[in-house]
Formats: sequence, structure tokens, C-alpha cells
Amino acid sequence: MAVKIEPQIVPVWRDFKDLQEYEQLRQRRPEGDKHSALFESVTEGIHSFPGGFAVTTVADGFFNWARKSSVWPVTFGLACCAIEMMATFASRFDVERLGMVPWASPRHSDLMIVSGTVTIKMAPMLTRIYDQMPDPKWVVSMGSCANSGGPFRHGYHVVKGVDRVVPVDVYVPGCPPPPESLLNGLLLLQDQIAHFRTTGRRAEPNPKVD
Amino acid sequence: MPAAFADMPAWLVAAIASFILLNGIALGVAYVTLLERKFAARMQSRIGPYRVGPHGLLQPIADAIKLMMKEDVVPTAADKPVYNLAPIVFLIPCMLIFATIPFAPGLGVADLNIGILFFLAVSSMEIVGLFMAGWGSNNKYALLSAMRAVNQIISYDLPFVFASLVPVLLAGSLRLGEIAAAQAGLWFIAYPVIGQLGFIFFILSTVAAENRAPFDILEAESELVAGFRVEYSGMKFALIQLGEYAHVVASSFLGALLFLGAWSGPGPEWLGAIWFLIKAMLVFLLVTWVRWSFVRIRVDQILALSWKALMPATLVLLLLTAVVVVWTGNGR
Amino acid sequence: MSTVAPTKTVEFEYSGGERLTMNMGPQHPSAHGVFRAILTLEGEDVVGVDAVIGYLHRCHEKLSETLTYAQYPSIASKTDYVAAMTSEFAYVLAAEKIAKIEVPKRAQYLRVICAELQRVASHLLWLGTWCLDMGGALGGGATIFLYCIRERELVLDLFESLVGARLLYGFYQVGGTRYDIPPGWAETCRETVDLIDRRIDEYERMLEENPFFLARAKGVGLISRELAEDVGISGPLLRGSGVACDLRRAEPYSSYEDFDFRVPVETAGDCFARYRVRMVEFRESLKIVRQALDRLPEGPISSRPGLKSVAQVRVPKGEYYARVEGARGEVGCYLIADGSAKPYRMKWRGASFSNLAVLPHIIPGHKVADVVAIMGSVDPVFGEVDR
Amino acid sequence: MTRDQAATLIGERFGIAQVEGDSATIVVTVPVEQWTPFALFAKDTLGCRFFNFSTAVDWKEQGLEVVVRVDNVDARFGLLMKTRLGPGVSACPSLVPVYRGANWMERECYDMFGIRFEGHPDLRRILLGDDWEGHPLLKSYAVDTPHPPYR
Repeated sequence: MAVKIEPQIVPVWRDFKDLQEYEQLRQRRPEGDKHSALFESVTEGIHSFPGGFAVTTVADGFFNWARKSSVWPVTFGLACCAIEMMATFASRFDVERLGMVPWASPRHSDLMIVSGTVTIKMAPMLTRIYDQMPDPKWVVSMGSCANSGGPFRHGYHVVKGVDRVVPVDVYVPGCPPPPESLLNGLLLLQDQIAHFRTTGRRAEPNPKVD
Repeated sequence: MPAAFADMPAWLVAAIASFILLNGIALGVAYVTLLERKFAARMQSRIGPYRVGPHGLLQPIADAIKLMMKEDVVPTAADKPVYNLAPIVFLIPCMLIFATIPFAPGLGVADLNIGILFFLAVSSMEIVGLFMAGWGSNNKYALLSAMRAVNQIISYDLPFVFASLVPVLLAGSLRLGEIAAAQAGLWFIAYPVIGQLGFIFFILSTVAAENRAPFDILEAESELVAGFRVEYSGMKFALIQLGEYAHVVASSFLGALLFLGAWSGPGPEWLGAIWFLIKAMLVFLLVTWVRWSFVRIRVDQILALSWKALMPATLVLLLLTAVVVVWTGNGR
Repeated sequence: MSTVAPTKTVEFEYSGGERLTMNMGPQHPSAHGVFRAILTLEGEDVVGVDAVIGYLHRCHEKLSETLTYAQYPSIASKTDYVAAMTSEFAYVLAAEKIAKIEVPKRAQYLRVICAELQRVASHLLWLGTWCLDMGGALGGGATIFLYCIRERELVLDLFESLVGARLLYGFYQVGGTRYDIPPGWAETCRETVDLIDRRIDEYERMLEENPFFLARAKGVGLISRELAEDVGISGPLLRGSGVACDLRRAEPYSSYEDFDFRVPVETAGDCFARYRVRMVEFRESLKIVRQALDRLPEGPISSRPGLKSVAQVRVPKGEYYARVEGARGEVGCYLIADGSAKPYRMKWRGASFSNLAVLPHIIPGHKVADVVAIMGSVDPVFGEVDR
Repeated sequence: MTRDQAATLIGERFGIAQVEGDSATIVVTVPVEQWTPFALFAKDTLGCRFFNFSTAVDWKEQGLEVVVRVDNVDARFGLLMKTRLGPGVSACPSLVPVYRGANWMERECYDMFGIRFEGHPDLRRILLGDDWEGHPLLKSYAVDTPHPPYR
């Protein structure tokens, strides 16, 4: 018996007129953040129940606290900034104080720190790792190269900013950013996660944080 | 058994006991991970979890809730029934082994008359879930890891059994409660030569049977990323982690029971459970200490160590114990 | 109902024998960056390897043709970002040789101090990541890794107080150095050097009295002398294979002939030999730093005093191949100048590129676990491999 | 074998007059047809067994030039061999049969300059992706040439 497999159509950049359109779509996240379906329907049910919003709001706060307290980054080093990222994970700066444990497998992680130059050869791999991470997930762009291409912006093989490939939540400037900067970025990310909503959309930009 | 339970049906008592135990284990194991993280951090001149709750005390709760909230990814090419079932099959034996452990005199779910054999048999059952996870993920890292795991667990179960049989011979009983009671005067670890060697072999084979570093070839991060659980995310990953740590904690309790005199200690009798817990945590920290100081060894070396060194050594030790027990009557 | 032909659900490729193709990388904990090794396995044994590089190709050679001699050194530091000081050094040296610029003695000594401190920092990172490869992020390797990073931070603190940056410096410029040492720096440096010397003894004891470590490192990844020279590997790998070649001794540049140091050579050619070579190099580098601090002469730090550091340099027509002994081996810069403010062509000879090229020759026949040990002992930095 | 002996030996054997360079380096320009024999000679007779690097230079209308450096580690001298391919020519004999280290270096040259090394066992792109168009280090290739869709 032939197995019937429905091909899952995920929009890729080839399907778009230009990258601008593609970026807009990616940034809007049409599919939203996926949670378990059961959880989502239960949440919706409670929310639509009279007075249920009080429950969901409190629960949201609780869940966001849990999310922001255990952000697990994937150990994904690209270039120079990876060395500073390692230094941030190491004894002196020790992000484990904030509950961050670096994991090797993207399936166990919530956060991808894009540390370094994204090249055209690497960009598809980066997208793939991003897709492998389970929702909700965040991306920190670390260093000038990941933000905009940095000193290599004019190179033929360099992607001019990782936000052309995956949506980015926090940008950390510097070439390379010292561990203090990255820590600051991670704290900002935690603030951002505190505004996260279970109903599937990202938090609106918060002027205090963003 | 307290008087209040006397008129309840037996199954209800058993159900209540298991319910309390299971939840206690889940919470306890979560906090054991925090203990390990703190301990490892101190070894590495770090601080460890600190900001989530006072001194990081809420960290395991946050981790657990976050993992429950995560998306549950099932790879398209995975063997779905096997993939979905594997964490449960992995977790059940790890939880089941707590059933036989008496935490204090009479305070256990079931003090079987073949308690230690039950423990050894069930604890090696986790290999089924592990192999299901490795195969069902349809991932090469996971497959290789599952193959390694089968090799390793089969190789190290025999030394594990032999090392555990030393206290059995000394106590003259397979019932864990009686083994513990036999150490009221002198702990088995204090028996000259036999006790210490037995304890060392027991720790070695426990570490290997628990797949902890330096014998953690099946989840070797630098080679196989995360081994058999590389494709698991969210709650399933949490279950697997829970199972692993439950196994480690149970083995630590067993070690404390077999060699460190279980609940015997100074103070009134109701402190016994506390003493037992402290001893088990000491064994756990010993294992953790080993874990965070050694580099991992290769798969062929690991098997050679088992079959060429540990197996003969434990066998000889068992024979020696038997001779001594026959000679002196109690092994002292 | 139309049925769709099943897509490929079983990924294992059986070609004749029971072989398994496994990808390591580009995102892999032991990839040391972005390296992809396509391994062909028979059970646990590796029978074939194809290395894929280029995931970090940042167009260094093309960009250097568009940047001036004053601009490029700070970009050059991004080739070998773990030992940024030595990569700047090679570029600056090549430009100076073509332009026949004489560098003041004090600048030469400052360059030596920084290069040697950088070697210590780089080797510390190597020791940490190598143990991390062998021991795992959740095992004993992580402990050594964190210890090594702790010491490396001390060296980086020195650089930070000297240059202001922690990782990529731009300290070297054509004609000298950009900064002089601040007051009190020499004393701090001496203290740090002594501390690191003591700590290295500690790690040596910790590792070499560990039977598991020896079992993993000895007899693994043999590189014969003939293969080493043929492929052109350099640095600690070459010296671990029995070739006494150290550019600081063979072609002394920047006053290296003034210092008294030993070139360690091991003949075994395995991972353990490379480890031994690097452990001795730690001590020798610290020794050179002490000597240079003792004899640091007074004088200007640049041959162009008074000029702003960004002032352009005119380099006459010519070509030169300048090479320095970096932490990973011979870092070379083949520079062709055409008389303008920018080079006509620059070829960067990264040590890691050649060192990595030896992997396909030595990996087959080892176990999967050895692959990561060998790769860690090669110590590649991908900024330098892909450039 | 010292540097001067090697220089005279090159002059005797190959009749190449342009033996220049500094105290530790000999710079030789070899005709393309003598490229492989010269490399063999350098390895066996001159003892330059250490393969240092191989690259190319684009001299615009004068064509491409392949540059190889090999070293004699024991006698401490280096040999910089060059060969002009001539305008419009992009074929060159490969040195992989002589030096195994030439494998990746020549792949890089092919990747960056489009030089086809004849006799190379595995000539494909190494740094750039297989689907890349053009050879970036040629002077005719602009540094910021866009590559859709990433620009």
C-alpha cells in the first residue's frame, strides 16, 4: 500500500517576488507561535468563559515568568562572536544564574544566539536550525555582522543582516560585543518575554524595552 | 501501618501510597537536578542558578512549566507510535524501582521478599524505552546512541548485579528491609576490604548503568549531539530527563541502603528517613563529582573495562565474600 | 483517490556493505564553529570522510583589495579571531617589508609581548574546547573548559586595559603599534603570568593523572612526518610529528632572536604529542613575556611618530611573503603592492586551512568518538580556514 | 643544501635565469609546460618537501599567474614558484600527484579564479556553494556583486 504523505507547503524565499515581501511575511509570522493544540483550546475556552480573562491573565503572567526564567540557548557558534558567547556562558559571567543552560540540540532550546557573520552558504542551515527549534522561540542577533553585515557588509558572500533570514527579537551591537553587552541583551530579551501572550501573537513593541 | 489506614481496603492504601510517592519523586527529582547544578557550578567556580526565586530555588519549577508549554515536535519521518510511546516506556521502570525501597522501617510501597532482584531487573528495563526512542526518532545520532546504549547496559548490568549481591550475601537476605536492618551495628562499607571494594565496584557500575559521564557515550554531546533524545522536545524531553534523574536517585538510594546502613544513625527513630535521604544524597553527590571531573571514554574502551576488568573483579569479590561469610558466619 | 508516491522516509543508505552516512555539522557541538564532516560509518568505525568548509567565507582577500594598509589590520584580526594579535602581525609585517620600514625596538618588543600573551590565551581556549570535545558539555570536559576560560579572561583583561577591546584589537599598525602600555600594566602582567604558570601545572596534573584522558589521547590521530610536510601542516601539529620547525627560531622576526626559549618537539605524532607540545609552549610563551617585560627598551612606539594612526601609508611596488608563528602555526600573508594605498592582491595563508586539510588523511580507521578528539587536537579556527 | 646551492642548481638544470628573492627565498618563474617536472625536482632534489601554499594572481589583460610556495624545513629556505598562464588561458597542470597538500589549495584556486587544474582528483568548489556563479577573486568581479535572494 502506498503511503499517502501530504506535502507540507512552507513558504520559502523562492516563492516571493523579492526579499522585502518575504521579510514582511516572516516578521508577521502568519502561523504564529505554535503551542500544543490541547493547551491552546483549553486556554481559549477559559478565556471566552465569563470572567475567564482574569484566570488567563494571571496564568499568562505565571507562564511568562516560567518562560523567561528558563531560556535555553542552543550552542550555535558562527564566528568571532561565538568566542565571546562562550565567555558569557563561562564562569565569570555565568548565564546559568539566570537559568540559561546551553544545549546542543535545537529541539531542546528556546533561544538562538546568532553569533557572527551569516554567509550565503550558511543561511539555509541557519534557517533550518531555526525551524527545528520548537515554539515559542527567540533569536538574539549578536554583533555587527549578524545585525547588518558589519565590516564585511560589502563582501559578495555575506548576508547583510540575519534579520533577512529569520526574525530577530534583540539586537546586540558591538564587534564583537563584550559579554556584558550580551548579558544586557539577554536581560532585555527576558523583559520582552515577560510581555509574551499565550494567544499566539508576539508582544507589541514596548517603548520601555524595545 | 498507622491505625487510620487499618480499615481501608488494601488497594486504596496502595493507590494513596503510590500517588504520594510518585509526586514526591517527581518533585524530589526536580530538586535533585537543582542540587546537581548548584554543586557542578561550585566545582567550576561559578554560582549556578541564582536569580529565579531566592537562591534559584524556583528554577526546577520554571524549567518544568516551560517545558510543558513548548511545542511538541514530531518529525515527519519518525515512527510515530514508537516515538510517542518511548518516553513513557522509559519513565515507567525508572519510577517503578522506587516501589521496593523502604525509606524508613516499614515506610515503603512494597517491601518484596526479592526486593533487590526486582530492583535490578526493572532498572535494566529502561533500555526498552531507550531503544524505542532511538529507533523511533529516525535520526542517525539517535540510532547510533541507542545501539551504544544496548551494548553498554548489557555489559554493565552483570557487574552491577554482582556488586549488589555482596551485601545480600553479608545480610543473608534478598529483602531490602532486612539488608538495611542487618547493618544496624556496622555498615557494610565498614567491613574490611570486602565492603570498600564492593562499594567502589557498585559506584562504578551504577555510573555506567545510569549512563552518566564518564560513561555517557550514548548521549555524548560532542559526537551525537544529544543521543537518543535528540529529536524530543517539550514535555517528552522533560519526561525523559525525569526518568534519567529518577534512575540516578533510585540508584543512590540503593547504594545508601546496601552499603551505608540505610536509616541507621544517631538520634530518635523518626530521624531515620532523614538520615537515609542524607546518605543517598551523599552517594548522588559522589556520582556527580565523578561526572564533572572525568572525560568520557570511547565505546570500545568502555566495553573492555566492563568485560575485562569489572566483571572478573566483581565475580572474584563475590566468591571472596561467600568464603568469608561461610568462614566467619557473618563476614565481619 | 490518487495516491502519492511515498517520499523517502528511511534515511539510511545501504550501498553494498552496511554503511551509514552521518553528517557532523555545520551546527554541531564539536564543529568548533561551522565545519561539516560527512562521515561514512561502518558501525562505530569511520571509513570515509568528506570535509565541507566555506560556511564562514567572508571575502577577506577580496575586501583587502578595497581597504587601505591602515584600515585592513583591524579586519585582518578577524581571520584568526582566537589569536587576533598574530593575524594582524602577519599583514603589518608584509607591508613593512615591502615599504622597507624600520620598526622601533620598543614597538617590536610590545608586539612580541602581545603575540605571546595571545598565544597563551589561544592555547587556553584550545585546551578547554578540546577537553570539552572529549568530555562533553555535561561532563568533566566542561569543568576544564570553564577553568581554562577563567584564566583566559585574565589575559583578556590585560588586552582590554592595553587596547580597549577584548577579542579583536587593531593593536598593530604599519610602522609600529597603536598604543603604548599604560602605567602599572607591566606589574599586572607579571602577576597574571605567574598565576597562569601555576594554574597550568595544576591542569597538567589533573589531566595527565587521569587514565581516561590518556586512553583517549594516546595513539589517536597519528600524523607521520612525511604526511605532515606533504600536506603543509604547521605549528604544534608539525612539531608534534617530529619536525623542529618554529618560525620564531627559523626566521626570527620582530627581535625574536633576543629571547631565550625552547622549541618543543615530540615524535609520536598523536593527539597526546600535540597536547604535550602545546603545554610546553605555554611555559615558553610565558617565559618570553617575562624576558620582554624585563628588557623593554625606551623610545617611540611607531616609526611615524606624530602622525595620526589612521594616516595612510604609501607602499611602493613590490611583493613579499611575510609569515609569523601564530598559535595554530604558520600565518602567512602574501602581499602584492602596486604603489597605491591599497594592495593589488593579498593571499592569506591560514594555518588552520592546511591543518584541517590533513583530516581526510588521518580520520578513516578511527571510531566516531576519536573524530572529535582529533578535530579538537587540530584546533581549527574557521575564520582562518574560510577567510 | 643551502639556499645558494639550490639557486645554482636551478640555473643549471632548468636554465632559468630569473633567480631572485631575499636571503631565505628563491623566486622562480617557470614555464607552464615545466610546471610539474619543476615541482618534482624541487621536492626530490632540492628537498623542499613542505608544501606551504598555492594561489593565483589576476594580472588583468596579461592573464593569470599561479604561485606556489614550498619550503625546505631543514635547510630553512623557501622556493616561490610562479607560472604565467597567458591571457585567456585557465588551464594548468595540477601538483596534487607531487604534493598532497595541493589538493585543497588548488580547489580554492579553482573556486576563486576558475583555473582548471588538469589531473586534480577532485576539482570542485570548496569555499563557495556548488551553485555559485563566477569566480570572485578575478579583477572583473565586483566585490559587492549581489547574489539573489540575499543581495
